[in-house]
Amino acid sequence: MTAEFEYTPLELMAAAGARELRDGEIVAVGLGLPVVVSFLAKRTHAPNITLLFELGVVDPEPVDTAVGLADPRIWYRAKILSSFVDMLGTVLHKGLVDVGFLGGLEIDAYGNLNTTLLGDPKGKYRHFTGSGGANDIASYARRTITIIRHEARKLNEAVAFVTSPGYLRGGEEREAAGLAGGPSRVITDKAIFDFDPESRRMRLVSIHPGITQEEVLANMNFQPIVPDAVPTTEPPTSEQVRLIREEIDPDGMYAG
Amino acid sequence: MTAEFEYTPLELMAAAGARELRDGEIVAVGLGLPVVVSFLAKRTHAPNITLLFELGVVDPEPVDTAVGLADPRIWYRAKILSSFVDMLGTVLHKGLVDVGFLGGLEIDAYGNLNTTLLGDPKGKYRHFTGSGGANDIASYARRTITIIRHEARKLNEAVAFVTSPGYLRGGEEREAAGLAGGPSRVITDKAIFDFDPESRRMRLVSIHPGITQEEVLANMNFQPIVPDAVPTTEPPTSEQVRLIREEIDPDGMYAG
Amino acid sequence: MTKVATLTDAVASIPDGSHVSLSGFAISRCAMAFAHEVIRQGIKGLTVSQCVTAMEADILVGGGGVERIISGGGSRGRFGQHHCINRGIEQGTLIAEEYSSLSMAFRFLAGALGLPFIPIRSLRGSDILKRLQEVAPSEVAMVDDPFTGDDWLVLKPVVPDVAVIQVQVADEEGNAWILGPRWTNEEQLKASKRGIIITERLVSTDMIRSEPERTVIPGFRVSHVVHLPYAAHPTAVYHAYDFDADHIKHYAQASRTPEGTREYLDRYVYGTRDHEEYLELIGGASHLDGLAADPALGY
Amino acid sequence: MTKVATLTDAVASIPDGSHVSLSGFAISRCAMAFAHEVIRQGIKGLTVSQCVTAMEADILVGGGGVERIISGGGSRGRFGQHHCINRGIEQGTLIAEEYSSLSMAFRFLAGALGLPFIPIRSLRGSDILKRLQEVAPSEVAMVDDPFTGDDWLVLKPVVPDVAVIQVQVADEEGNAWILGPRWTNEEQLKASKRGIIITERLVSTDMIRSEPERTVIPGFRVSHVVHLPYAAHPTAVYHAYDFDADHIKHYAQASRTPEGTREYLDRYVYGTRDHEEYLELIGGASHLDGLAADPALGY
Repeated sequence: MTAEFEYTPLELMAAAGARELRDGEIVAVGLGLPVVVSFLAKRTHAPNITLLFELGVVDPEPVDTAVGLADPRIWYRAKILSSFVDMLGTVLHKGLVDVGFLGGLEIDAYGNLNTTLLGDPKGKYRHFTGSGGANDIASYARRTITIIRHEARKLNEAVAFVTSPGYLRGGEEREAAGLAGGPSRVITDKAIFDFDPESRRMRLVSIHPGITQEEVLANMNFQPIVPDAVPTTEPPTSEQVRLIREEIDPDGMYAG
Repeated sequence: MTAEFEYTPLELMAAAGARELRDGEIVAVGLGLPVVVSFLAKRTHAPNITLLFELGVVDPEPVDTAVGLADPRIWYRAKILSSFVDMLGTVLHKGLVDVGFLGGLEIDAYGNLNTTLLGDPKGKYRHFTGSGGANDIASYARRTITIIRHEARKLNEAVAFVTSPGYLRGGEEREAAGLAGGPSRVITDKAIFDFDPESRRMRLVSIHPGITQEEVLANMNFQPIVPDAVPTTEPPTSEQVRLIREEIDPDGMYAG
Repeated sequence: MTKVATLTDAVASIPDGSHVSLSGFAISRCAMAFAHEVIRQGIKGLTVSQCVTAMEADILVGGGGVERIISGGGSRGRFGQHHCINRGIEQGTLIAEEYSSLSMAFRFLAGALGLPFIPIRSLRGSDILKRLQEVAPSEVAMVDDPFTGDDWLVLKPVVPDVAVIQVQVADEEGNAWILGPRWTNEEQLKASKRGIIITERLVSTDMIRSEPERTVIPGFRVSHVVHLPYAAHPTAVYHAYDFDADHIKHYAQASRTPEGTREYLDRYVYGTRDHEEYLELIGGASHLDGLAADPALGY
Repeated sequence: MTKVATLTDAVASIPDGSHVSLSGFAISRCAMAFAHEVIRQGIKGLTVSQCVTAMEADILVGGGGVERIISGGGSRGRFGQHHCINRGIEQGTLIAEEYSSLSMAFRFLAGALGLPFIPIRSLRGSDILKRLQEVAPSEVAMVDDPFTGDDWLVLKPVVPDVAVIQVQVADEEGNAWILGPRWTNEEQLKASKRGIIITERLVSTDMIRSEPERTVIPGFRVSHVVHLPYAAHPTAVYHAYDFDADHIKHYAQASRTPEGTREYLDRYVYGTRDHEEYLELIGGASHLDGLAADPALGY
């Protein structure tokens, strides 16, 4: 099957993310591309997924593009407007979140994410956003999907600060720390990764159409596990692209 | 000062209870006479007391007599309708309840209350209501007031089952159990008691008009501390009686 | 996704031996029609939990299907004690784990939040705690506060198999509102593995979306939505109908003895095929109209 | 009892060195007018807590009155980072106790419920926890679950001196409603020793009594009620007014440097005597009318 129409890298990523969601799942969503991913899944193969936003918003139907979770545009026509304790306590901490979406300043070879600082935290450094709900979601969503730009400075052997734990330094370290679940997919604008079940090191799953394996590896500061044969990422369908452009993100704010 | 009008024992008890409440206090109320007591205080010297009902009701203004806390008649025109966690958790357990009202099958010489069973819990016995919020209120309201009928079977040296702890077996036992506050007054239809600050044994404070000390003691299964001079309980004022009969309990369901 | 189901099917989803958490409080919002159908279907060995015991728990015990009750105690207020529950406890046929209101509320809250344990200041020094240490030693423990060194009683969370919540308003997904005080219903539902909602009114999801601050029951926790008006009769549903005082007195009198209880069940539960027949038997529409709530008063 | 007060008096009730918990989340329901007045009155040495950092915390830090911030992190979303907070952390002039959203929510909840500690599964294995063990070693500990033997991280409750909550609707006693998601505002208020309510609309207590299920702020916890429309400008108040994107961008740009922050404060805070003068300065009624929320959309 070949895609005979134009699509952007973000549209490809959105479609790849949507394929990771199964109908009926409970999904913790952050703003940005995960919103497009989730609504795309909901409008295609997974009409019964439940979307949670950490501040206390369930299954909204936004008609305008929001600037953040604190923007009432993203709350429009929600089924529930409640609280952090309700979303992250009675759903996430209770163990009911199937999938959480994460992003960050950088991710490392074992899926640990940094949203807190760059530089040397003992010396000169720049401080950024910190955790919000990311650490919570990373700690016990059944699986997490990270969407991140494919740039070497964002893909490092070890992050400067573990805001949201992945598999820590690999092997059984995550379980030993008392954490459940764990990273399942990393989706960049060049490739998709999962994690080796033994070593828990990041592993190349597929490479996006038009990208070479050399481009993927040259833009990473660590060496992922590379299987002998790496398939090409399935492109979005024309219907997926239409939904994104016409209905989900008509202003192109998230996936433009 | 003499009262030149008729009043019932329950009206006297209601007035005596109301005198125990100070303006601005937060009061945990059960159904029955405590409702009359609290509204009487609120309409006279303590307009700013806050009334809490454990199931999640704050400051209602009932216009019809209720059969219990679960009767919507007692919720009418509440300022808050919420939950047990809200009332007993964020107010009582947080340490904000000044006064709690209690009642029971029997009370003992150290203010322990039984609302659970009569007879021998190891053998033949009758089971009754259990705790509800009574144990919680008894455990950490700053002070509790018990209203109980003055009958020997209800006033015992030790109760068959400690549902709601008073001073346990006296002295420092209550503090040693990790409990705050404690019983401050017991109001019967014959007398008012408090608790000796050292021994924590029940102590006669005043005897109601027309009742003799012999009648008080003859109808108790234990000997309270009796000071040399025991004053007569102050009777209700005519205005208090009018408020009870005309406005607070016109059907005479609670204080009739 | 619609979860609208018949009461029969919703009840049939509950296996023998389940732990069922019930929404009633004394004489309000009791899942009566649900309890009747459980008795008709002969479901056995149930554990029942609720913050304050209520009429649906009492009749379930009277029907013989309850093995254990976990509650903070309770009565029907001026309508007297729960005779079936008390008789079961006195005769040793019903295991009672008795707490206080707050300790039940905290146990449900801990269940809802996925907490492994929750500290509480209640129960210390009481015979309630002594008895729990005999009846349910695995549910209570002491822990040192790591910040102060004080010792604290901690309670285990309650995680029922299913919460059965009688509400005023729900949509077909199970998103629901509770009018009036919610006692511990929100915590019970969120502590449970799933929920069954019995609703007086079935509304559109658009209606739910119009006041989303009121949605205390999330549809994604619900397996069945049963639309069944007057399902709480003879107990009250705020802003729907008042309690039926005469019928409650009738039950109170009947349930004083095992024989009376049996006669009541024969007539009102086994003697009716379903809730519709029950409503006809207790007087039908004209009787129910007399119970309808005054819109201003809510009862 | 009326607690209606001027903003000046409400702010003057806060001593230097207080712990103030703030209601904002990024760019919504931030207590901006309150923060401005704190800066005008020169209150110093504050500890500020909030679940997700927001604009009123950032400007308070920019104003120099904040010594310590306790939060789950945060930014202004597409309007960028909180520059004053981040600069303070980077330069070591601001002590930051950084948690996650849920760990802050649980700390406020524990404070609200009078719990001595609360167990949580978050933070384990992260550098957030490592840093907290350096910055705030007295706030985190490990406890063995007495029921399973598992080890659990426990957090200490947060008990602020005062919560400052920006709401849409309150009465003169401080009973208040929050429209839209409440993030952790209810827990913050109930954890605190007292509350200051800043309200867009002041309504009668009869109105509060008409929908008592909505009262999430109990008046008996509140010391001051300040009726001050547009008190959250330039941030959004759901169902009242939208955020002022241009003004937020202006602040975002100004706050990139200490000099720019100083200029912003000189013009908008020190340069105005009170909130009324501030509103005139940013464009007065005609500008504010353009921000008024669409009743159907809420923004």
